Amino acid sequence: MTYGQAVKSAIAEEMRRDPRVVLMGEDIGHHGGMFQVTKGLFEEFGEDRIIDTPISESGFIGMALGAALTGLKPVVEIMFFDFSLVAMDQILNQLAKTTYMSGGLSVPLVIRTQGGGYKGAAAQHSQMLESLFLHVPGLKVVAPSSASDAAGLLKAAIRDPNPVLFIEHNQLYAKESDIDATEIPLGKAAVKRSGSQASIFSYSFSLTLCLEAAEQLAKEGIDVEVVDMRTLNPLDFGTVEKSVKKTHRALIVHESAARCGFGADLAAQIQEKLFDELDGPILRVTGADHPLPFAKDMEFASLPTVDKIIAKVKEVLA
Amino acid sequence: MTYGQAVKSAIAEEMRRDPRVVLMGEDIGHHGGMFQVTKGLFEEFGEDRIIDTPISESGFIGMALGAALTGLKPVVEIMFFDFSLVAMDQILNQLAKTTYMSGGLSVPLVIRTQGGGYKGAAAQHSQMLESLFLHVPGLKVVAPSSASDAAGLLKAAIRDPNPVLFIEHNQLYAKESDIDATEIPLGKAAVKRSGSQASIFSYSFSLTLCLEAAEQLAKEGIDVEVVDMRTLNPLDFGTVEKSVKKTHRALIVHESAARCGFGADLAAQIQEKLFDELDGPILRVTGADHPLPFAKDMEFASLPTVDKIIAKVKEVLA
Amino acid sequence: MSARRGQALKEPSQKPTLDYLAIHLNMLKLAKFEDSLLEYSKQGILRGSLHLGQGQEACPVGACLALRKTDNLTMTYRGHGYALAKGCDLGRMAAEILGRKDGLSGGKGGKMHLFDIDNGLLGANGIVAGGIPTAAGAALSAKVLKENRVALTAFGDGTVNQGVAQECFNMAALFKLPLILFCENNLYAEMTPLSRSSGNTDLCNRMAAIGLKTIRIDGNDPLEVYETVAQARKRAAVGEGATFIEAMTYRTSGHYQLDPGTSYRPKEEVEEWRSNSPITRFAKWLVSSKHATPDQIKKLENQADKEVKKGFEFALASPAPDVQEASEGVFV
Amino acid sequence: MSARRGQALKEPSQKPTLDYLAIHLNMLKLAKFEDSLLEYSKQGILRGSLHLGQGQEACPVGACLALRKTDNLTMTYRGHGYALAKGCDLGRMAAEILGRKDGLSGGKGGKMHLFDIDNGLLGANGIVAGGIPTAAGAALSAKVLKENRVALTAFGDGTVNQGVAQECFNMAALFKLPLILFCENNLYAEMTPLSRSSGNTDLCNRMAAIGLKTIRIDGNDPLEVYETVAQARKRAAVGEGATFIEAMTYRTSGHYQLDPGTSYRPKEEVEEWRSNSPITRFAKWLVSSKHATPDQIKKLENQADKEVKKGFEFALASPAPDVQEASEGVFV
Ligand SMILES: Cc1ncc(C[n+]2csc(CCOP(=O)(O)OP(=O)(O)O)c2C)c(N)n1
Ligand SMILES: Cc1ncc(C[n+]2csc(CCOP(=O)(O)OP(=O)(O)O)c2C)c(N)n1
Ligand SMILES: [Mg+2]
Ligand SMILES: [Mg+2]
Repeated sequence: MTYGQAVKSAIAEEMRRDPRVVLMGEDIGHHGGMFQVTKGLFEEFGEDRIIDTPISESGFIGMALGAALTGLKPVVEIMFFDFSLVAMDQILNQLAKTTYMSGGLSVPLVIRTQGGGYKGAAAQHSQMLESLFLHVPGLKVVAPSSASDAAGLLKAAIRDPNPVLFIEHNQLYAKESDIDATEIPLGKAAVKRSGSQASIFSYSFSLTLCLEAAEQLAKEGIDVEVVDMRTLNPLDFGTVEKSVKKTHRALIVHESAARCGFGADLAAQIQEKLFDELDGPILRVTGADHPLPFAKDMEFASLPTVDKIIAKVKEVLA
Repeated sequence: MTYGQAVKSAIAEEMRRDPRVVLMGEDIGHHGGMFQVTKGLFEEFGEDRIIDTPISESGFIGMALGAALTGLKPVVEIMFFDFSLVAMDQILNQLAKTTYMSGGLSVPLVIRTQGGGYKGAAAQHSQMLESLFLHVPGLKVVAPSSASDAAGLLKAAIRDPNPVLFIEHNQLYAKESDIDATEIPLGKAAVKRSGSQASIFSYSFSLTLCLEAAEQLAKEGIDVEVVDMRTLNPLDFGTVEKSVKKTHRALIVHESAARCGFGADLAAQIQEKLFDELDGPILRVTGADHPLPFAKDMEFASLPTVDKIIAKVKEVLA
Repeated sequence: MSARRGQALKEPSQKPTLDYLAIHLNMLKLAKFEDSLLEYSKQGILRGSLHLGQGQEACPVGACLALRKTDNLTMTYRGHGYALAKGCDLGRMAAEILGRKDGLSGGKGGKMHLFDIDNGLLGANGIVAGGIPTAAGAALSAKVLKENRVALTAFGDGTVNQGVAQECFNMAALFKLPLILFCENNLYAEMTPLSRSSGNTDLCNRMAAIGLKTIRIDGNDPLEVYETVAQARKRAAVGEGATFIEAMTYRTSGHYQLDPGTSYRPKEEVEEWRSNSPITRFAKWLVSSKHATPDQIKKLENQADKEVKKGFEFALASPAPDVQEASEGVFV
Repeated sequence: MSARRGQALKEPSQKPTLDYLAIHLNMLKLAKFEDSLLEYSKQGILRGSLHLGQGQEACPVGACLALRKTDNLTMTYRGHGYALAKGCDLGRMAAEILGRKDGLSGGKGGKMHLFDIDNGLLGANGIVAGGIPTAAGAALSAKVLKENRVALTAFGDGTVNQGVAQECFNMAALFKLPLILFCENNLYAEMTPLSRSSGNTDLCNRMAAIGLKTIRIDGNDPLEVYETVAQARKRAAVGEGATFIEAMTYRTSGHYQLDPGTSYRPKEEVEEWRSNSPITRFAKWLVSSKHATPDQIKKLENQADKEVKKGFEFALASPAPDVQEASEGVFV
C-alpha cells in the first residue's frame, strides 16, 4: 500500500469506527483531494461528513475548533503546508491554546497537510513549517516517513483528544510499504536502523534519505543508527538519549530551515542534558536559510540530499 | 528620554528626513497609538503620511509591501505581537520572500510591534514570537532593550532597504536612558556588561533582567558577561564567539518559548562551531512551553525572572 | 445609521411570557459586576486591561434570554455580559477575572478567556474576530449531528473588517448554518469611528450581499434584542440559516479602563447615549408601563448589589492557583 | 450568471484607435506560449505544476492594453498572460519558467513568481489572494505620492472568499484607492463551482455592498475587457476610487496540467465555451467585420509562432543558474 493510500485507509477506518469523525477542506469531497488522498470517501460517507469548503482556511480551521468542542472530531486538510500561514491565528492563538486557557476542554481535531520540495514548486509551495508549530505550544505534531507509520499514527491522531498537526510529505505519497491495522501511539520515536558509530535523528521524507545514506555508509564500513522521530511533539527524548549514549555522536536532518528549526531545538536539548556523553558537536543537515529557489540545481542545493548527509556523517565522525 | 519616546523620536526624525516614510496601523494616527508611541505625529505629518487602518492586519501589511515596491517606505504597526498571527501569510510568504523570488527587488519597510508579559494580559496578549520570524528566512529582526538602542536601531531599520521586524517590549516603554541621534547598524550585538566567568546572551526586556542578575551575582563575587544580541537576524555570531572564547560558559535568556526558540538556535550554533571552547553545556532560561497563564504567580512562574537567571548562572558555573 | 436611540420603548409585539423584572435584574447585575471590576482594577487587585460593556447591557441580556442552555456562544474581551447572561456562575467568573483557583479556568484563562462549556460558552477572545469561527463550527456540528442547537457569536462593528470574519460570514450563508451573527455596533472600534473602518457604513446592507438575512435593531432595548434573537434562533433551528443582527448601541465608558472615551467622541454624542442607556431607559419604562413600582426597581438594585457582592466575596476568598499547575494542562 | 458567452461581438461603442490585429496577435502569442509550456511540461523539461489560462486570453490582453507601462499589476499562478501582455520579454519569461539564468528572476522565482518591475509587474503569486494586497499597496503609494499611476490585480472567482481579499476590497473602497479589482470569473475554483464557494453567486452584487463600483462583462471579448478596464483606469486616476470588474470567462483546459478539467464540469458546458473561446470568436469577428482577411489571420498565427519559438530558443539557450547563487539574494 502506498503512503497516500495508507492515509486514506486510516481515515476511512476511523470514519467507520466513529461517526463523529468528519473531514473538511478544499476539493477533498467531490474531487477526492488534490493528491487524491481522500478519493472515494465522499461516495462512502456523503456530504454531511465530508465537507468541501471555500478557500477560507482561517475560517474553516477555526470552525473545526468549534465543531471539536461540540461533539465532532474534524480532520481538516490544508492543501499545502505553505497555506497554513493564512490560518496561523486560528491554529496558534485559538486551537492550540483552548485546552489550556479553558482549564481543560478537549479539542479532538487533526489538521492534515502535506509539504516538501524536490519538485520545482518554488518558495510558496514547498515549505516544511513544522518548527513554527513546535515553538508555539499546544499542538501535537506528527510527521511520518512511511506508509505504515502514516496509517498507525493517523489513527492515533484521530483518536487523540488533543489537536494534532499531521504532516504528510509530497515525495512520500507514492512510497509503498506493508501496513498493519494497529494504531501507533503518538510520542514514540522508532529506531529505523540500528548502528553504533553515530546517531542520525530525522523524520518525514528526510528520514528516507538518511536510511539511504546509512546504506551507502555501511558499504564504506561506517555504521550509523537512524532514528525516526515520527512525533515531534511530544518529543521522545528517551529514545534520543539511549541512542546518544550508545554512539556519542549525533547528526540531525530535516528539510525545513536551520534557524530555530527542529534540529536546533534537539541539538540544544541534547547538549544540555547529555553534554558529557558527546564526543563532538551535534551537526545538522537542513533546508537552507533562504526561500526555496525554483531552478532544479539551486533547489537541490538548498535541500538535504543523500550526498550531503553522507558528507556530514563523516564530519560528525571526524 | 523613555523607550517609547525614543521610538517616536526616531520615527519623527526619519519622517522629516525622508518624505517617503509613511506610517500605517490601527489607531496610530488620530489617536496616537494604543501606547501613545505615535502621539503627535498625525498633527505634524497629516493623514497622507499617517494612515489609520481598519482591523485588517493581513491586508494592510500586504499593502505596505506593495507600497514599498513602488516608492514608499512604510512603517507598519501591529498593535500586539500576538496579532501578527493573523497576517503570517503576508509577512512570511509574501514580504519576506519578495526580494529573493524577484531576483533582487528592494522591500524597504518596517513592521513595528510590541510584545511581552508580566502584566496580566494572558495567553493572547503577551507573546514574544520572534523565533517564528527567524525560522522562515527573509526578515531582519531587531529587539532593542534600551531607549538609546531603540532609537538608533529603528533609524537603521527605516533606512534599511530590506523588510525589518522591529520588536518593542511593553515593559520597556517607560524605561529611561540617554539617547544620541546616531543610527546603530543592524546586525551588531553589544556587550552590555563585561565579565569573565560566563556569558549571558539575551535581548529585549529579558536583557534588563540579565543585567540585574549580573549586578546581584557580582555582589556574590560571580562575574558574568552580558551580551545584548539586539539584532536577531542577521546574527552577530562574531560577538558571541569572542565572548564564549573568553568565558567558556554560556547561558541564553529570552521570554519566548524554549522549543525551536532563539536560544535553541544559538545554543545549537555555539556547540556546533565552538564545541571545544565549552567547559559545560549551554543552558537557557526561557518562557515556558505552554500558553501564558493569567494569574500572577503562575504567569511569573512561566517567564524569566532575575532569580531564575541567577540560579541558572550558578548551574552554568557548577 | 438609524439607531432608534432615545425612542420610547414599546410593549413587545408578540407578548411572550417574559419576566421583565428578571431582565432588569440581569442588566443591573452586569452593570454592578463591571462597576466592581473597575473598582478592583483601580485598586490594583485586578490585573491587566479591562474592557467594559457599560451602556451595552441590553445586548447580552436580551440575546442570551432567547438562547437555550445548550446553545453555544462565543464573544469578545467585552463579553462579561454574555457569560453572566448565559448562566455562568458569577462567583466563578469573578474568581477567574481575579486570577483565583476557583475561577472558571482555574485562573489560567483570565478575563479575556471566559469558558464555561456547561452553559455552552466556548470562550471570550482577545483576538478581534477570533471567536467567530468557533461559533460557526459549533453551528456546523449542530447541523451535522442534527441537534436542536444554535450558536451565537457577539462581536463589534470594527470586527467585520477582519478577514476571518468575512470568511465565516460567507460560509454561514453558504452552508446555511444555524448561527446568529450578533454585531454590537457601538459606532467605534477602539477610537476609530465606523466611517473610517468600513467602506460601506450600512453594515446590514454589506452583510445582506453575502447572502445573510440581516436586521438592524435598537441594541439598547433588551426586549427588541430578545425578540430579534428569538426569531433568528427559530430560523436557525428550522434550517433557514444564519442571521446577521446589527444591534445599535454605544459604550458609555471608554474602550478600556484607561480610556476616558472622550477624546475621539463628541461630548453631546456621549451624553445623549448615556442618558438613554439601556438600564435607565428600561427602568423608566417598567415604571411608566406599570410593570414595576419604583420600589420594586430599588429592590432589584439591592438584589443585584447583593448577588454581585456575594460573588466577589467568593472570588476573593478563593486562593491563588498552585503555581505548579501552570505547567500542566496543555493537553488533556 | 449572465455571461454574454456566445454572443456575437459588436464594434466597440466608443471607437478608440485600437489595433485589432495587435490584440489578436497578443492573444495568439499567449495561447502559443502556453501550448509550448504544456509541451515542455509533458517532456519533463518544465518542472512543477502548470496552471494555464487557455480560454481566458481576452482578459489579460484586453486589460493590459488599457494600462500604462508605469501602472502596477499583480496576478496569480494563472498569470502568464498578464506578464506577456504587460510587456514582459517573452524570452526572459520563458527562461524563468524553465529555471534558467536569464530568467526574469534568474531562475529563483519560477513560474508562480513572475516579477518585472520595469513593466510594473509586482509578482504572480502561489497563494490565493496573496497578491491582492500588494496591488492595493501600489495603489496606495500612487495616491500618497500623487503619481498618475493605477494598479490592477487579477484573481479568480474562488479568491473572493479568502479573508485578505475581503480586507483589501474594503480598504480599496474606504481609501478610494486607484485600484482595479479584476476578477476572472471562470465559474470554478479548482474543481469547486461558484455555487459551492460563495453564499451569493452574484459577485458584483456582493462586492457593490462593500462600497465598490462594480461591473460584469464578457471576459471573452478583448474589446469589452479593454473598454471596461480603460473606464476603470480613468475613474481610478481621477480619484474616484476602485472598480470591481467581474469578467465572465472559462478555462477550456484543466486547473493544472494533470487535470483534464472534465470530471467536475458538464461536457456540454466545456464544449460550448470552447467553441466560443476568445481567439476563435475574435478571429471570426475580425474577418466578418472586415478588419482582417483570413490570410492576415494566418499571418498573425505564423508571427505568433515565430515569436514564441524565438523566445523559447532564447530560454533554452540560457544556462542553468550558478548553484552558489541560491544562497545569495535574501536581502539586497
Ligand atoms: C487581530 C486583532 N487586531 C487588533 C486588536 C486590538 N483591538 C482590540 S479591540 C479592537 C477594536 C474592536 O472594535 P469593535 O469590533 O467595534 O468592538 P468593540 O471593542 O467596539 O466592542 C481592536 C482593534 C485585536 N485584539 N486583535
Ligand atoms: C491560500 C491558498 N489556499 C489554497 C490554494 C490552492 N489553490 C490554488 S488555485 C485554487 C483555486 C482558485 O480559484 P479561483 O480564485 O477561482 O482562480 P482560478 O484558478 O479559477 O483562476 C486553490 C484553492 C492556494 N494556492 N492558496
Ligand atoms: Mg465597536
Ligand atoms: Mg476560478
